[in-house]
Amino acid sequence: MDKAFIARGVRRCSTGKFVLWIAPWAALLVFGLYSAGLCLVKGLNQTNMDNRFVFGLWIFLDLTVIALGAGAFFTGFLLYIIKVKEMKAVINSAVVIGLVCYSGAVAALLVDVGQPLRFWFTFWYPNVHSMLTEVTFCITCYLTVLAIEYLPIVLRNRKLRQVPGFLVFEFELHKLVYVLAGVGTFLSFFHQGSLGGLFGVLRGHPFAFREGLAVWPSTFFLFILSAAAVGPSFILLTTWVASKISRKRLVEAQVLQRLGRISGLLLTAYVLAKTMDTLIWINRTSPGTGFPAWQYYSWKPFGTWILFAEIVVFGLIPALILVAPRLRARTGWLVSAATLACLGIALNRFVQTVQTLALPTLGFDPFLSYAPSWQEVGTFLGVVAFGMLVYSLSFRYLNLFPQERDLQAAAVPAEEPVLAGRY
Amino acid sequence: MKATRRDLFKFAAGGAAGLALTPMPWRLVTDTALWSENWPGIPRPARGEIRTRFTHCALCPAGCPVKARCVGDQPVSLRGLAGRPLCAFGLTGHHLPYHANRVSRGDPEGAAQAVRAALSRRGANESVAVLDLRPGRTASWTYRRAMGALPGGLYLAAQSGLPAIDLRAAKTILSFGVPVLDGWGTPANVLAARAQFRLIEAEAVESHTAMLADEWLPLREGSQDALASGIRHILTAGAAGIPSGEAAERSGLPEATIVAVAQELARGDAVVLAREETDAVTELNRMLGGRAIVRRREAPAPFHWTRTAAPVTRFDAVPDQSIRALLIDESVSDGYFPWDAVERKLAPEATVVVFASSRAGYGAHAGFVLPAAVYPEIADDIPAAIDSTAATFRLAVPLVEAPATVVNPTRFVAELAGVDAGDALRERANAIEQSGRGTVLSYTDSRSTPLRDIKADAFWKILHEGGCWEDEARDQSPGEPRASAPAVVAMTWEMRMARGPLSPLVTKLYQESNLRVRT
Amino acid sequence: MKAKQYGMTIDIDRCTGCGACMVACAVENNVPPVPEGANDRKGITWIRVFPINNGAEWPGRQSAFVPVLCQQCGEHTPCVSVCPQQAVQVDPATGIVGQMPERCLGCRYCMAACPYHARYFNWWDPSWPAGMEKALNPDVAPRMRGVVEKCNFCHGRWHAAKQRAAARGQQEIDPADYVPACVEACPTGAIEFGDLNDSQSTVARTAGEDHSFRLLEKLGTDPKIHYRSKRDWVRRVAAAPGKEEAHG
Amino acid sequence: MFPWNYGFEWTAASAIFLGAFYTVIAIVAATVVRALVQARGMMAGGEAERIRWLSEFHDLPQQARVCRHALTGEVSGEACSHGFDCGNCEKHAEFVGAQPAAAPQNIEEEIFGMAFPLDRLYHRGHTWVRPEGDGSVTVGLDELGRRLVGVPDGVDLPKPGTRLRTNGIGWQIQKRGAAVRVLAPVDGEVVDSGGAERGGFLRVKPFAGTFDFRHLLTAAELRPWMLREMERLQLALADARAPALADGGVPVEDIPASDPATDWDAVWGEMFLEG
Repeated sequence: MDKAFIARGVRRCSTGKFVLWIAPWAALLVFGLYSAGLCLVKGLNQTNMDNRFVFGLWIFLDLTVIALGAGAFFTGFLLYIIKVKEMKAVINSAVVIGLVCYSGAVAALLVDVGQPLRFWFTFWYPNVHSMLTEVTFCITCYLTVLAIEYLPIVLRNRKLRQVPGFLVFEFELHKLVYVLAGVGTFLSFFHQGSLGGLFGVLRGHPFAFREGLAVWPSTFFLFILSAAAVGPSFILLTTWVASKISRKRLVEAQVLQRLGRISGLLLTAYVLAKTMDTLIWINRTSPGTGFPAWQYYSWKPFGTWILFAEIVVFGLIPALILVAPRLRARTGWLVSAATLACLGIALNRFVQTVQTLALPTLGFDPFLSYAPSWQEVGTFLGVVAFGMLVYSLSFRYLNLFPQERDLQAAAVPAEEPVLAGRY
Repeated sequence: MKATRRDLFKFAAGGAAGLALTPMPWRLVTDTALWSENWPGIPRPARGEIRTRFTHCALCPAGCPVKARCVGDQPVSLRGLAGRPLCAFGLTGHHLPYHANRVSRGDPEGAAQAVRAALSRRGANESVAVLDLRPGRTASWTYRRAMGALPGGLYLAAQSGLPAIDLRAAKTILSFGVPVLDGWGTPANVLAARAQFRLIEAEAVESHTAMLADEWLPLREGSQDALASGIRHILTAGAAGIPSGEAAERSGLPEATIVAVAQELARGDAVVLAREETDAVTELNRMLGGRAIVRRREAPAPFHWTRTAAPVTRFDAVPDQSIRALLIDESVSDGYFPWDAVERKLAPEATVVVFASSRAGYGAHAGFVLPAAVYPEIADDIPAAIDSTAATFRLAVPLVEAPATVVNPTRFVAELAGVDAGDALRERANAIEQSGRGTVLSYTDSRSTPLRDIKADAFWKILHEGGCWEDEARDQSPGEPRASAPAVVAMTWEMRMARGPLSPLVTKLYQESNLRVRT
Repeated sequence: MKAKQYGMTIDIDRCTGCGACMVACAVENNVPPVPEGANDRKGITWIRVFPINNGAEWPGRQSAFVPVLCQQCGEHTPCVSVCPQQAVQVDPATGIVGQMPERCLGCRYCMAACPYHARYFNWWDPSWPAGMEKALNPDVAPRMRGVVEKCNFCHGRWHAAKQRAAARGQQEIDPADYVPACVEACPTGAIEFGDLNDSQSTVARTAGEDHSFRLLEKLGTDPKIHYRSKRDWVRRVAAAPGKEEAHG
Repeated sequence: MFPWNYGFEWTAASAIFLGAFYTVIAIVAATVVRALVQARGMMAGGEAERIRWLSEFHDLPQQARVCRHALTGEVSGEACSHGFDCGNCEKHAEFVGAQPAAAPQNIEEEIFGMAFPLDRLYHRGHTWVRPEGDGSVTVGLDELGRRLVGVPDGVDLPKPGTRLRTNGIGWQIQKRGAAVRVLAPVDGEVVDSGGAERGGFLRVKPFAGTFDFRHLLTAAELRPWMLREMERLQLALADARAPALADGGVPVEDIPASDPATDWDAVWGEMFLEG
């Protein structure tokens, strides 16, 4: 019944089937909204955060999804700034992913603050020395940019495009999209960085504190690098998952491989940088503040294994797989490496937020643990559900994968065309 | 012309744009910010003229002087005087009238009738009794007089004529679970004397006193007598008590430690304090014969009181099932008897009337619970603390007006017995004034004057505006270490937590910090 | 008028852990009682007394109490630089780190930044038992839900003292006239308060004494709260970063 | 954020930070505004149709966009990059220069049992253009197009005076609830229209002077083109899960009638070059 909205030449499941698919996500979203509502109305006492564990699941979520959403800016950068043509096949999808991640993160942040009504204070009375100010400004700006980048994709919808004005505007906006891509890259660069700086500047938490360049601690640059490295991996992953779920070929194989290769190279660079940074931190920064680094890892369960996992298991290994052409060529390896990389970033953000807060600073501090309340988990799931919904709807009604139509035509078993081989 | 959907969109867009240019949205956000600062439910503290008033803290016999900062008549914070600091409880005294589980209403008439009825039904060897949880105050005299006037009336108290402890005369203190450094006696005195005595705290758990004591003996629960008589055995070279080996066995302490403690006590000027005074402890004290245990002369009382007052009956001396009607004054308490101990003394279907401010006490078991005033509403005097060697007379002057519903226990009992106690405090004050003994310290000008230089009215005035009378110090006659006392639980921190009344702010100590949690 | 550096010296050997300071502080600053469901990790205790021990068992066991409040850091004050909207500022005239609740967004970044955990978040709206709001201190406004607060050396008292001085036509506050509630309440006088810049003041003297130390000094935040103890193990445990013996 | 806000200081940090912020805002705003302005201009200039075609062309599958010279094998199969506007394609000029279209021998070509009169030129959107004596042209559906639609439920023909744009919407055919749009093969003004039952035809006169026919297919290209079209039709039908064409792919008179179950909307979209 919604055929009029679905692009010509691509096949989509029946409306009923689609409804069945989104219904559970919608339900989850409602639950999430309820949980978030509780936190907004009754206050943050609904969460299990406390005066020591001031950040919890939500900040972890924010850092992670924003890192994964980096695919949006980075793909745009590759396509429009350094003209990597393959990226054309995934740019739309990347934009949607980015939009989903960033809007989700911002929503979670609004619930996370104690006085959401005062969100505009940060813009009104900004303390330009605070990493959080930088994050807030950049993320809001970039979210706007993403929205503007998303607009043309929406306007190309089969129904909307019938309004001549939309099509023309889309056409004109698309001509200028490289400007937006440039701005997006600039903004992402800074807020990905400042998200890292967020914890890197915490002089009070030697576990997180890092020295660096000028006002930026080393984590600033590590976050940029890691986000750029994992962004493509996540695009790769989502594209693969989308094509598995929709049982369609969405992009040509070499596109995914190209993504994997880029991801791999950056990941390698990141692992090297991270290793160096860790060594400097263990041998200079941390002892300098009076904290021998080994003591952080004396608190179970956060033993040195977590460091190993972060750098080797979820860093070096996927990096090597992705840079090796032979392995990369096999979808299984490609996808699992991308998955590892994404998990690695999540683990890194987890260490940055949760482990930092769990570790004691004072001699008589206890080591704390924290488990989110159902309201926190609910809000978290709500954000995920929101993402799934937006992506599913976009996938159904918008043209996320330009190659899909051709690949589909090619896939059709064309039986003996008339006078075949005439040309 | 007809409006199309397009026009609608245009209108909406235009409207939004236009609205953004008006001050309205900006005004709105500013207002939300203001609203977020004082949305409903956030009280605005009352402002007004700041006054200073004096009283004494009636929460424990330390009776610390209190300097109250008031807005108008409402105290907003309490502090001690120089060198006489308040404890965590005293500092929050002005919250007590508002504590959550306060008794708000009761049935005085019904209670009175019930007691009268009980009196009429009283069997030959049955009694009607008042249990006073803070003996030695003027109210106690009133109770004694009332009980003296009533047929079969008994005045019950935990202990009578307890000896005082002169900390200045103690070199070594062996304490069996007494919170010596945690609210015992008069904290100011204890702190002043702290440097001079060595404290050995024998207690199963590491209480605050145990933490701060010079030595902590983590003896087994309930092995106090074993340790005491073990020590006695050593001191008497085996003449009395149980062998130290056995004492070690039972208390779980190394024998060497016990011997060391004994030797330390033997050096003289040692005193043993116990939360539960038992024969073993008393014997040990008698044997040590330290100068620290002294007899304190009580503050003078009007002659006709002493003539008509009922004697002080020790609670445990009352035969079981013999009390027909029991009136318990719980409005102030320095200790309490476990309910089963009380119940044992009651005759079947006995009438029990409790005067209490907090529901957390005996009220649960009593037939009648009458709301009583709570500090700082009460007008009462405060008996001398266990560590003050001279008698004192100081008043808890009401800082806050008590609710209309509260019943004055003394007046209730007095009326019951037809005794006139309308102005007991004043009478007592006059009696003291006539004795001409001791000195008066006025807090307002911190001058202390011999009592004999002061007129009765002036004395009364000083007592009310912040001041206290202290008996003249005289050479102490050694106090008689008393034989076993009834099982009264001394007012400790834990007990205050359990029975209240308690300011909700004290939660800072045991719930919002791990300061008072045993880990 | 010479800038002041208000600070404290806390003698751990004299602290009896009675908690009078905590209660006095709460009374003075209109900190609400704990709501249902709060614990020692959600409560608001501008000054908090921690029991510590030397980790040994009896008879070697030793215990002490360490009151911890905002350390009023003077150098790279961790909470100031991180606040996204200038709700935290150091008053150059007094050296006191001030928190503006009505400016606070409740992002709690400053709390994450504070190594002393001396900052507290209002997880609930403040509420008092019926009638008790009459007993609130008129000089301090209660804070709303969702904002961060912390010790400010009883700013209300500083303000009052300032006014009294002005009334007397003086610039300077009479040192005896301005004392935070915890200092006033401490029964053993374990807490000294005064101007660290004034070499005559007790704090300036005692802060310099041997056996005096500061918490996590090596972080370089230059706290204005100095601690003292003659017991080595106390200094070791209290001054040590994290735990110095390994954990299983 | 503004100098008059509380706590604002003119420090290097704030200058840099806010400077960067405002620059970003400005750039983003400028971009959007520019796009809007341009779009307005385009709309006013009646460019909407051209742009629609361009963006639809961009969405067409590879094998629908094959260059006409690739069809004839003059170049190896590559997609057109000019939206079938051979007028400004230098490659096309070269090829035509190399061998000008020879005049047709016979008057009609029969391909797969369909008659294609050679007195006219053909457009990739399955329309033909027949020059009339008076300088105007007649425009109509070609045979395959006609058979694809069969008997239309209705035809919306433009009123006389309507200005057509090449590759813009010529007219629309209603069939089975779907609106099949037929691309206009030439620029020009409609003077007359009719023939609804045969899918409709238009009489068009040029805006000024003469028509530009350079983008239209000539006789020589007809057969290769139709072969490719038949392939595409096969694919489209297979794609729409329709049975292959009867007897070696000779299209019947009314193709939709032969198999109502098929998703004809998709097939039409494919064959009439809808993006």
